[in-house]
Amino acid sequence: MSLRDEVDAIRLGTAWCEASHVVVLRVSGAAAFATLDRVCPAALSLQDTQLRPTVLLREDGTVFADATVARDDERYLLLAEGPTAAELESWLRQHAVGSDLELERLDHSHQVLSLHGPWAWELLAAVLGPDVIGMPYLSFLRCEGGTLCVRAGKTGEYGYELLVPNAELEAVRGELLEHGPRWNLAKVSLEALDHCALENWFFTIRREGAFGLTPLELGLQWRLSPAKDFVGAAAVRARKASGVKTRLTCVLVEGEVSEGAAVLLEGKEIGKVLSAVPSHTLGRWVAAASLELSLAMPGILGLTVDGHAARTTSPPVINNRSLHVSPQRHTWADRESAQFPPLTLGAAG
Amino acid sequence: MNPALMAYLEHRTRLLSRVRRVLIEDLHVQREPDAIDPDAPLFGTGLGLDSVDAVELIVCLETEFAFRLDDAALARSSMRTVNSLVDLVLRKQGGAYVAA
Amino acid sequence: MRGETPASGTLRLCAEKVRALRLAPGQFLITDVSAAASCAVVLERSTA
Amino acid sequence: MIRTPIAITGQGAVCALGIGLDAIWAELAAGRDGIGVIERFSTQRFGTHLGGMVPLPGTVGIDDALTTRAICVKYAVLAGQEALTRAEVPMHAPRRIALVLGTSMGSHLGGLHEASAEVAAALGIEGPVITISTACASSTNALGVGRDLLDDGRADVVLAGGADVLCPEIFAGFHALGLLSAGKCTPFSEGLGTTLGEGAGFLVLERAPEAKTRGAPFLACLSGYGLSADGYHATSPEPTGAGVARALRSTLDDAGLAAADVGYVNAHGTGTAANDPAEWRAITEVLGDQVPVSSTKSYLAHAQGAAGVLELICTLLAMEHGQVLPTLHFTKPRRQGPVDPIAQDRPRPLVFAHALSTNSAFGGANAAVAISRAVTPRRASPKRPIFISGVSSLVPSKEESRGEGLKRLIPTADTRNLDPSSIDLSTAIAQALHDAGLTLSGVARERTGLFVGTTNASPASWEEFRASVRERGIERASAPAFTRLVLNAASGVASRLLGLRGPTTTLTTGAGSGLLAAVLAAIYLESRADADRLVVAAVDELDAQRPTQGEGAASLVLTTFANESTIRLARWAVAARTHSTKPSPPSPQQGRGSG
Repeated sequence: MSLRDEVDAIRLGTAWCEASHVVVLRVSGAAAFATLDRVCPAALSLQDTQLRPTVLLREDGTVFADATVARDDERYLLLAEGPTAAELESWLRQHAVGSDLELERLDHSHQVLSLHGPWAWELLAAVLGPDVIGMPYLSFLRCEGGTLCVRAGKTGEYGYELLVPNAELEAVRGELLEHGPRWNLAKVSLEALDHCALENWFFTIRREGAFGLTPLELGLQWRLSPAKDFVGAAAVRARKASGVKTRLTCVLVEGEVSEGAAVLLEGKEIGKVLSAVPSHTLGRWVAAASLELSLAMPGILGLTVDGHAARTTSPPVINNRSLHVSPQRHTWADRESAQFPPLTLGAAG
Repeated sequence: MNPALMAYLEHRTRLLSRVRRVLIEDLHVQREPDAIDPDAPLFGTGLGLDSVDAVELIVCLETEFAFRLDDAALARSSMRTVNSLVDLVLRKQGGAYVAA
Repeated sequence: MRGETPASGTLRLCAEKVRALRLAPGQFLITDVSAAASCAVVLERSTA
Repeated sequence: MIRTPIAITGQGAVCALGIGLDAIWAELAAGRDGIGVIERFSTQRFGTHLGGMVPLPGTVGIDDALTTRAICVKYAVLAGQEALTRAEVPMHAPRRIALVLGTSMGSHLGGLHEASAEVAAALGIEGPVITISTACASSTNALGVGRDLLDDGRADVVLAGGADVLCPEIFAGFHALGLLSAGKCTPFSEGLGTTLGEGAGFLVLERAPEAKTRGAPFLACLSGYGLSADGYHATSPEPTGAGVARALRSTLDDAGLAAADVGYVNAHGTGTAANDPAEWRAITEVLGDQVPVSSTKSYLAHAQGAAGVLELICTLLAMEHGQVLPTLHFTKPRRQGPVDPIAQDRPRPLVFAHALSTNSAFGGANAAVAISRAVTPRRASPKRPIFISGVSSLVPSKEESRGEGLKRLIPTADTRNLDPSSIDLSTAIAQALHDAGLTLSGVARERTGLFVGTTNASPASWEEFRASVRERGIERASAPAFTRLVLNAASGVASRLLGLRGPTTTLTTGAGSGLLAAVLAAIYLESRADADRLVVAAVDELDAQRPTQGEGAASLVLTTFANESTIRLARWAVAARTHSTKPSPPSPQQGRGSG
C-alpha cells in the first residue's frame, strides 16, 4: 500500500496500526498526582476518564516527549511518545514528589493498537460496544476484559489508542480484523500517521520535536500552565523573558521541499523548514517552518522555498471529514449519499 | 519589506490581540495574552473552551468586530484555532486575507 | 460574616456543634423556622 | 419487614394539551400534540418559533400584566386544585398536608420558594412547603421527596409535582445552546433538537392503608424512586448513560422490582443529539432493549421542571385506558434509539404491571420513578443509624481568591467559568470530606450523594446573563451564563469536581434550606440501599439586589458507617411553620440558625 493510500484510509475510511511508538505508564500511590503535577507543564485539571495533552521538558526547557495524562479514578495513566518506557520510568522516579509512588510499565502487559479515520468509531463500536460512539475527544473508556479505549487522535480524524491486556490481544485484534473489511480497514504506517499529524498541525516529537526547541518556539504554550512550577519551568520562563525569536509556522509550498530549506521573503531568509510532507489532498507541500517572530503569521504571500512559491497559512489546512461525520446521523454504509464537504478549505486553496 | 505587507502584519497583530482579549475577558481563558499561541486549538482542552462556549465565542466576536456570521459551515471551519478566528475577522472585514 | 446567610447559616451552626461534640460528649438541638417549614435535628455524642 | 405502600389518589394537570385531565386525555387519545407557534412572547428574532404553551385564556398576549411567576403560580394552583379535588382530600387537617413543588427556572422572579408559598396558600395547604429545583428533573425528584415525607410520617397527604413557565429568557438560553429543533420535537427519530413547553402537574400521595380507610380513589402505587448525579458536565449527559442507569437501578431496587417486571418506560427523550442516545444506553443497560420506550415530549414539548410529573400523569391516564402513549411524528429511527419507540399516531393497547418514568437535567441530576397498577408491598431494609463524619464552615477569605482556595483543595479542578456559588459550595464540600478523612474513589463515589439547600442561583451568573441580554439583545444571550442559572448548577459543579455520583437533590425553603437538606438526606440515607454517604451542603452568595444577604457555605458528611464518627444525627423533624416539632430530647443545649 502506498503512503498516499494509507493517508486516504486515515482521511476517508478506517486505518489501524500496532502503536509501539506510544509508551504507557500507570502512575498510582499517594504521590501520583503531585509527581505528575511536577513533571507535566500542563495544568492537570482532570475529571475521571479525562485526558490532558502535555509535553515533558528537560531542565533546559526543551521538549523530549509528547505526552498525555489520563485520570483513572484516583490513579493516572501517562501516555508518551519520544522516550522509551524505561527512560520515562526512571525520569519520573528521579522527579518523584514523595515516596508513595507506584509506576507500572504497561509495555510488558499490554499492547497498544491504534485506530483512526472518520468511521473508526463505527468499527470500534462493533468491536468494543456502543459506548465508544459517545466518547468525547480526550477521554477514555473502560471496556470489558480490561481494554482501555483512549480517544486522543492526532490526525484530525477520529482516533483511538486501545490499551489491550496481552490476554485479550488476540481476541480484540481478531475482532478488529474480522469486522474491519466492512469499513475497508487498512493497515497503515507510523509515517502515514505523522503525515496526517503535520497536515493537521499536531505536534510530533519525531519531527519538529527533534530540534531542541522549547514550547515557546513550538507554539505549545497552551500545554503549559501559566501558574505552576514544573520541570523545565525556570528555563522556559528565562527564555521568555529574554525574548523569543522564532515560532513554528505553517507554510504551503507549490513544490517539493527539503527539510532544512530556507524560507525566503524578497530574497532574504526569514526562517527554515523543520519538516515537510507532500499533501496530495491539497496538491501542495505542507511545511512546518521556524520563522522570525515578527513574520510568524499566516497570510503572507510571495515567499520562496527551494525555488517554489510559498505562503504562510493558518493550520489545520484540512477540512477533516471527521468534523462532518456525526455518529448520531451518519453511517459508513450511507457515506456516498451523505454529501460531505470537500477535504480542502476554501481559504487554504 | 513592502509597505502592504507591513500594513497587513500590523493590522493582523492588532486583530490577534483583540481576539485574545475576547478570549480572556469574555470567555474567561485564564492566560496572559502572549501565552495564547496563535495556532492553539480552541476546544479539546487547548485553551479549555467547551461546547457551551462555541456560540458565545461567535457572539462575542460579532460584537467586538461588528459583523454577523450566518454561515454555519464558515463558523465551524473558523472555530479551530485563535488564528482561524483572526482569519474569519479578516474575511468579514473585506477579504484582506492575504498580503503580498 | 456580613449579612444573612439564610441557606447555610444553620448548617454552619451544625458544623460548630459537631466540633464541640468532638471535644466533649453531649447533645444539641438545632432548629430552623422559615415561612416554608420548620426543621429540627439532634446532634449527639454519647459518653460511651 | 414490609414498608407501607404509597398510593397515588389523585392527579391534576395543565399543559400544552389543555387544562385538566379530561381535556388532556382527549388529545392524547387522538394523537394530537400541543405544539404550535408561540404567541405569548415574540420569537421573531430566533430561528425557531415553536413551543408547547398552555392554552389558558388570559395568559396570551398580556405578558406585561401577568409576570412569569404569576403564570407559574396560576398553573400550579389549577393543577393542584384538580389533584386535591379528584383525590377528594379532606381539608380539615391542612397542617398534615405537605406541598413538594418541583420547578426549574420558570418562576425565578423573586425566589422559587415564594412561588411555592403562594401555591400552598391558594390551595389551603399548611404543612411543610418544599421546593425542589433540579432543573428538568425537578418534578420527578419532588415525587420522591413527597414519598419520603410520607414514609417518615411527616405528613399524611402530600401534593407533589411541579410547575414551570416558558419565558423568553429560557427560550433564548436553549436557543443559544443550540438545543432547539426547527420542527416539532421528535425524540429518538430523525430530526434533532427539542421543543420547549410549560405547565404544571401534581399527584396526591398517601400511605395506601390510610387512603383505603378514608375511601380515596386509587390510581396506582408510587412504588419507588431513584436519584443520581452524572458528575460529568453542566449540560451534556454522561454519554454512556451511566448516571441515568444508576437512577434506574436505584428505582428498581427501591421498588423491589426486577428488570423483567417493567412493561413500559416513559423516557426523558428530549430529542437532542446528546440526551437520547445516552438515555437509550442506560435503558438497555438496566432493562434490556425489548421494553417499549416512548417520549411524551412529542405531545407536550419539554415542560422543564414540570416535565417529569406531566409525563407520569400522561402515563397514568393511558394506563387507566389499558394503553401506552406513542412517540408522535416519528419518521426514521436514529442510529441509537429504542427498538420499539411506539412509533405510531395513536396510543397502543398494552397492559403493564409496572412502568418507569425518567428525567435528566442540567447540572447532571437524574431522577426516575416507578409506578405499579396494584398495591405493591415494598420490602424494607432495617433503618440505619446516621453519623456525621465531617463538617466544614466556610467564610470566603479576603486574602485568597476563590479559585486559588478551591485549587488547593481540589488540584484537579478546572476553575474557568465557575461562579462564586459553585466555588464556595465545592470548597465547603471538599473541606468537609477532608475533615472526614475521605478520599472517594471507585464505587464509593457512586455510593456518595449530595443534597444541597440554597436560595438562589448565583447572583453573579444572573447578572452576567442579564448583561448579555441588555447589551446584545435576547437572541444573543450568553449560553455559558444561562447554564449556571438553574438552582442545582452549583451542586452539579461540586458533583463533577469531587466525583459525587450518588443520589443528588437541590432544594430551597428560603431560610432554613440547608437544615432541610440535612433532614431530607437523613430520611433518605436511613432506609435506602443505594448510598452509604450523603454530603449535605448549603451556600449563600452576596447579592447586590438584596444588600442584607451575606455569603458563606457549610457542609456535613452524613454516613452510615459507625467507624467514621461517634457523633450521631440522632433525630430530625420537619413540619409546618409554627407547629412545635421538638423531637423531645432531654434538655439539650439549643442553637438557632442565623438566618
